[in-house]
Amino acid sequence: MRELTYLEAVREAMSQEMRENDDVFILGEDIGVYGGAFGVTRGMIEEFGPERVRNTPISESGIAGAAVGSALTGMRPILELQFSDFITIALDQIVNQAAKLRYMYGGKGKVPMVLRTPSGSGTGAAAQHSQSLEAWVAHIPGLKVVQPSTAYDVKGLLKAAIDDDNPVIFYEHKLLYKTKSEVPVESYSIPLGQADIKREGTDVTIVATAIMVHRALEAAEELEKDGISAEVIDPRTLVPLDEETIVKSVSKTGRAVVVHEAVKRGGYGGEIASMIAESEAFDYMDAPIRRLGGVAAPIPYNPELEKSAVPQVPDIIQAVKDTLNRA
Amino acid sequence: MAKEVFMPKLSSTMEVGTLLQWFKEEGESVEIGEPLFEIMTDKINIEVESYEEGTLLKKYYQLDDEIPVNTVIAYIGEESEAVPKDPPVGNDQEGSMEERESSSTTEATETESNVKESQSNKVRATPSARRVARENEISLHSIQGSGPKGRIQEQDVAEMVSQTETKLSTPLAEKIAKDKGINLHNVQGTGSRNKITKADVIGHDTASSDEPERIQLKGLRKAVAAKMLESARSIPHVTLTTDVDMTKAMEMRQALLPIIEEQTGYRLSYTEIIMKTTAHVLGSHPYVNASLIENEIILNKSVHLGLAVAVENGLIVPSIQHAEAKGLAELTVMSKTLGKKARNNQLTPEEMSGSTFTISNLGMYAIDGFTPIINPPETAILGVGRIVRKPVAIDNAMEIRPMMVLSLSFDHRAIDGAPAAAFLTELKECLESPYGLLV
Amino acid sequence: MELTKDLTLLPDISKDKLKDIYKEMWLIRYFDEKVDEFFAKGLIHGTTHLAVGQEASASGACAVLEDRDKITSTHRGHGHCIAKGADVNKMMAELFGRTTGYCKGKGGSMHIADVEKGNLGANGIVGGGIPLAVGSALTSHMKKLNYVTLCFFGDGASNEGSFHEALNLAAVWNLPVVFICENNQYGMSGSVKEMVKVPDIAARADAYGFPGVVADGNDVIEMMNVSHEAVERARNGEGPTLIEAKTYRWKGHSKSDAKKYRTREEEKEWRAKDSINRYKEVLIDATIITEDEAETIRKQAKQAIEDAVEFAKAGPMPTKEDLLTDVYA
Amino acid sequence: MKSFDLVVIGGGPGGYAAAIRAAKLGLSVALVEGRELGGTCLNRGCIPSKTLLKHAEVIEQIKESKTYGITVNDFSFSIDAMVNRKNKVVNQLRNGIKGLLRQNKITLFNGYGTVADDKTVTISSVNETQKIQAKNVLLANGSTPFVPELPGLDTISYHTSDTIFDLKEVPSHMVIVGGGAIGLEIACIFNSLDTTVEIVEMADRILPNEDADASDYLASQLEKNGVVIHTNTKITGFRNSDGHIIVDMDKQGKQQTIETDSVLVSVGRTPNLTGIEKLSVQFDGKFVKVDKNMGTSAPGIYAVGDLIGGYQLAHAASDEGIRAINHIVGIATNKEAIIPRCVYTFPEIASVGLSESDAKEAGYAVKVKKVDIAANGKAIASGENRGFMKIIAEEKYGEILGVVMVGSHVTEMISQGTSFMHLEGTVEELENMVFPHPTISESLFETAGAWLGKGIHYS
Repeated sequence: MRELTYLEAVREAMSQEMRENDDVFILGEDIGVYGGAFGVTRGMIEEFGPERVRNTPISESGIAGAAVGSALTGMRPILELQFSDFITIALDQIVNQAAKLRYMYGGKGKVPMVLRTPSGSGTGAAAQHSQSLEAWVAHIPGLKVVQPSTAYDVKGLLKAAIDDDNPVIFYEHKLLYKTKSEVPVESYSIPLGQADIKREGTDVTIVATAIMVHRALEAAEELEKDGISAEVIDPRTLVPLDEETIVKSVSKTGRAVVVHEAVKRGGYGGEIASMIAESEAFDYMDAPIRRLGGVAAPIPYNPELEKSAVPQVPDIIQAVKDTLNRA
Repeated sequence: MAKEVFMPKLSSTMEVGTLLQWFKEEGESVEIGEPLFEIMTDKINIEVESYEEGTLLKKYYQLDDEIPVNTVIAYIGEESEAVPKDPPVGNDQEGSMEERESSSTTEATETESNVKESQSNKVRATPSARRVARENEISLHSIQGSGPKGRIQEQDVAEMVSQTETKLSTPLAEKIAKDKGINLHNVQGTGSRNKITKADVIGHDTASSDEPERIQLKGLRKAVAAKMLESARSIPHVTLTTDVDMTKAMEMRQALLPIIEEQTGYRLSYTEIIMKTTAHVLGSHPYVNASLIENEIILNKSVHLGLAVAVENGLIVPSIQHAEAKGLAELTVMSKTLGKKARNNQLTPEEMSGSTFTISNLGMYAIDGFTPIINPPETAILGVGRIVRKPVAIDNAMEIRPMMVLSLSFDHRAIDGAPAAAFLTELKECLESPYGLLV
Repeated sequence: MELTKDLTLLPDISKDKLKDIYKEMWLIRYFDEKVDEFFAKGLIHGTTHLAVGQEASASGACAVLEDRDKITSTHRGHGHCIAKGADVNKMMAELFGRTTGYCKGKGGSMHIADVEKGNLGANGIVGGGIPLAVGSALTSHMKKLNYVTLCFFGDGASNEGSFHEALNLAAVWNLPVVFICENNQYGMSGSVKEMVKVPDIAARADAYGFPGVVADGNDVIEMMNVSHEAVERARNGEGPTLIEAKTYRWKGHSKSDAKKYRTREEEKEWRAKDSINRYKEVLIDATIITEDEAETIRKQAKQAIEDAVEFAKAGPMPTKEDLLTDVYA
Repeated sequence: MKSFDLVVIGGGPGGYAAAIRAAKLGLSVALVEGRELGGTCLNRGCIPSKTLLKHAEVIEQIKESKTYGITVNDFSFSIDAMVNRKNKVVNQLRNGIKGLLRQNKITLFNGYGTVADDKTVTISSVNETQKIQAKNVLLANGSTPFVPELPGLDTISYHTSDTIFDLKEVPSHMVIVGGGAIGLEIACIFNSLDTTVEIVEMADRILPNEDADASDYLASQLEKNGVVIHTNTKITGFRNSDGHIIVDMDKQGKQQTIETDSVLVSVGRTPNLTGIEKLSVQFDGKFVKVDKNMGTSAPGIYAVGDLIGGYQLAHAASDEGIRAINHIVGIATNKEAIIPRCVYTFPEIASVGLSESDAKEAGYAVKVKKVDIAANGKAIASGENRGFMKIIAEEKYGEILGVVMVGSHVTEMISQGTSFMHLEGTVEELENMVFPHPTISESLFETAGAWLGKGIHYS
């Protein structure tokens, strides 16, 4: 099968949807001829024109609100935020408007929009352009939160997100844009709320998100050399979370290591860990659940520091071994 | 500064000691090395000697109290020095460490065991381990955890389960267990390959149920029962008692103890002094050193002293032949070795037979006087109570003296009151002036 | 400001509609008065923001809308809601927290929406609805639906970033949206005099390149006139307009407002400019209604609110099962 | 002086089995035997009697051959030939034991051993006397027939089990004193050899220690075959009269006499204390007293077999011997042995565990089921459908307390009962087991089924 980069997969998903559905359009800063901060929409304005590939003023709040309003009135906007850090500016529209309108209105109206945004560190963009703030939005009822880790997943999940009648926050990891995997040409949908077992194993369950999926897989390879069989689960969507797959896996392995790039304190890993602890998997736990996350510091600029700020492969290996009580 | 007296930890398994006897009263002076109190541990009875000198200021515990090791049980210090009203708690552990800095090795093991103790109530185990234990009705307390800080993990329980699961059981054992609601995992099997048999289940049941345990009279217990019944039924018992002032005997013991210990390695106890005295006095009271067999009173020439020894399941009376001819050192060796042999079930028939007079010593308990039952065919038995300090009138003055009650039961068929009384009186006098033995 | 009495300036509005607007204004007045009463009695919980005194801006602006047109509203939105044709029964039921309310008892005073009637909802966030209106206008533009979105907000919201971002966006995209700033002189306790440097908020439109108009917010006819003009511009693809309706809220900001920040005299002064009575006089002068008729209409409105209360009380309470419905579509 | 870990006194089933086990467990072992290896069992007991019983059985079958449609016109037998065959059998087995001892490197001393308290053993044979040192001694001296002091017994010639198997002539009439297993087996032999047998038993029934049903059944069968049984009868004297022997007896107060030409005294056996007279071990009556590990009161000295009483059976002695060895080497023996008991009469009686009355006396809630062999297919086909099987079990758990079997081949089948008891199987398990058809053993299955109230042919 043909291989695409993650970035191309995102673009292809959007393009295919826009060809299918006139209600779908993109708005965002510099997404026109510039092609977006990371080049995701490059070439799209040529196909779809400036009406449907709407270059906006630098007005995160305004364009977020416009997206909500248009969604509420029948469009299916895709809002691209250049960096997920900027969601802070748009957050009122996301949290107070998009997430809640339907509920506040007693089930009337819907907000079928997707907020796509690159997140994560590793590019040297430092503190204001490298954060992973997915836990914030995951906290808000009414929003759905997606964190794809592969090109295949991102295409299918983005279609599902666009098709969804709810506001979906769609996190694309910057370092993943260049990664490749086999991606079908035709349009396909991966249901939101369906975790993917990226690797099967028996001794420990590693629940990893976004870029950490790849680091967990690499760690699992290494661990296998020590005779440790790690199962790697990519939840793919944080909201809704596929609790069943995780609980089942942990019930099988008896041990869980949860890895994400976001700061550990208050990170979504805490949610996953708590969910496991509260679930029937509890009775199968044979070690405390381990969480790996970023250090409680802004992402630093220096490349070595930047690396140290978030979990790396050896950290995952160590955590797994700790959990297994192996040196 | 008053010094604490601790309940010593005398073995690695000792957790509490039972206080049997105080040798000192509050206000009395104590020398270093002087026996201060006697305790019973899980293994032995032992006299504990003082590590301090001064005045015994305060005793916090009574006889028969069970006291955790390293607990402060008394203070020794300068007269009129203030000590806490209640036994100190908490920091005593630390204090005890300082007190006994001489033995660093015991210190280390103690620290370890203390750590274990403090954690012994709650088991560190993973949920999975707990579940597997629960499912298999295994107590986590019985499992050694292999995880960090001894955390019990599923594997640990699984191993235990597999160990217990390989336990076989007979169909009958299973039926009985099911009927009685006994989990076979908890039953120790004694059959081939540890197969659990009916007897194991029944035994477990009796051990663990609320039902009173019923033990058939058999073996030694049965023999003791028969003999006691026979004796009590057939012998008209009369018991005389007298108070003995043990001041001199105690002095003598203090004096002889190091000598005999040096010589024999055994510590002289009051039992031997009483034995020696009794053997001596019996020489001049042949009626008391007699045997009544059928219609014959046999006046024995030699004194073969029986010494009642409590053993598992009963009472054994080893005898020391020709006690009148033996010195205190020899008596000490014999009484200690015979006592040990009796408890280990190693007495030869000769060592168990032929006694002409028996001594039963309950002085290690809080017993003053009692009415011992004669060991037939003997005609008398001497019961020895504890030594306890009591006020006694000495020349119109009240004095505190270490007093001991002697109880003499005699067979009225063979002995009349007067000769028995004469014997006991002489025995009392002799114990009160024990140096007469030397004459 | 002179009262507009020249009905000939009006757009194509029938006499019956003018009468209806009169009744609607009473409905707005009595609805909020009743809500005030129930709050005072503790029969309604939470909080509420009353638009008593501001009936004209709501009724006047909405009078010129077609059914397909949309509005976005504010936390002080009962009037906009009624003006856009909402059923007072369902509104009252909502305030009573009943399942028969507009939001099944989940929204309450600040979130009443009537999406089918084009009311995209009240909004508890000051300035929160402005970008939404732009989005709605974007839909109209992109789907070529030719509806206009009328965006209500207050003087306070005009200081929010969302106001400026939305106005700029509407301007650059030339969207069919009419921004109506109901300047009732106070953002909560903050007097507009202290919070806005320019004398007229309407002037801010200049910065984004579209017209800004000042209107007498207590003059319903003037409101109809300026709104009509703005709506027509929007519908004709001429872009947004900002209308500043100068008005006054008679009541406090919310239930717990002691109104220490203003004077009795000022209130009295504004009460004298009561839009309903002034409109009645215009209607009588124009012989559209008689005094008696007006009184009848007033009483009908009053009764309608009483009926709404009965309707509200009769509605069932939501159950715990309803808690998790409608979180997601 | 030669020294051994273990010196065994006596080469009977108690002694030699223990010696071999001890040798297999690594002990150095000496075995001292003054007579023939194999002890009473092999030389003067079980094996001779079983050999002759087989002869008797053959005779019985010939006599009954008509019922199978077989006519044997004439037959005769030679007591000499029979005794010869018996001797051959005994010899063969004796040599077997000898071979086993050699194989296990057990030093065999021919001579009588005298044991001293210091565990030295002095062995005297005809030619020499030697002394060996033992760390442990196992006394397996065995027993000799007990001959009671009966008036006139010393005036007549009589047999005991020591002599009866070497008889030269078949007597025409025999009085057997004692209705125990030995007497009854010999009664069957001579009954088949056409001797008129009369049994005199003091108790109210023969085999007084066996289950009453079994002894009653056997009595009726014996009587049917012409054996006269006098129970509740005490012998008051023996007299010689005219080449015959007159036996005077008191049968429940009535004086009776029997005229006979041979007398067998089989009233029990008395321990053989040869060589241990000086030993300071404690006794329990006439038997050496032992603990559960077969230890006597003298440390390191063990005693087994007939010397210590209990079941005076070869297999009991062997089991005791092995227990003693286990104790010496430190293997714990936890379970009490369940000793089956076999009487090789016609029909045979085999039993294990408690009799019905003993079980009741022991306080069990006893439920008993007895099933006749009469309708058993294999038994009928073989013409062996005499007898019954009986299960004595505890009601609540179905614990099998005892099994009694009477009939042909039951001595071979009793081990099924023993197995269940040993492994603590219950009546349910027994009933769940599949028995082959047709076999006589099916009767045990039927009994279990009937006990449970779900028997197929019996209820």
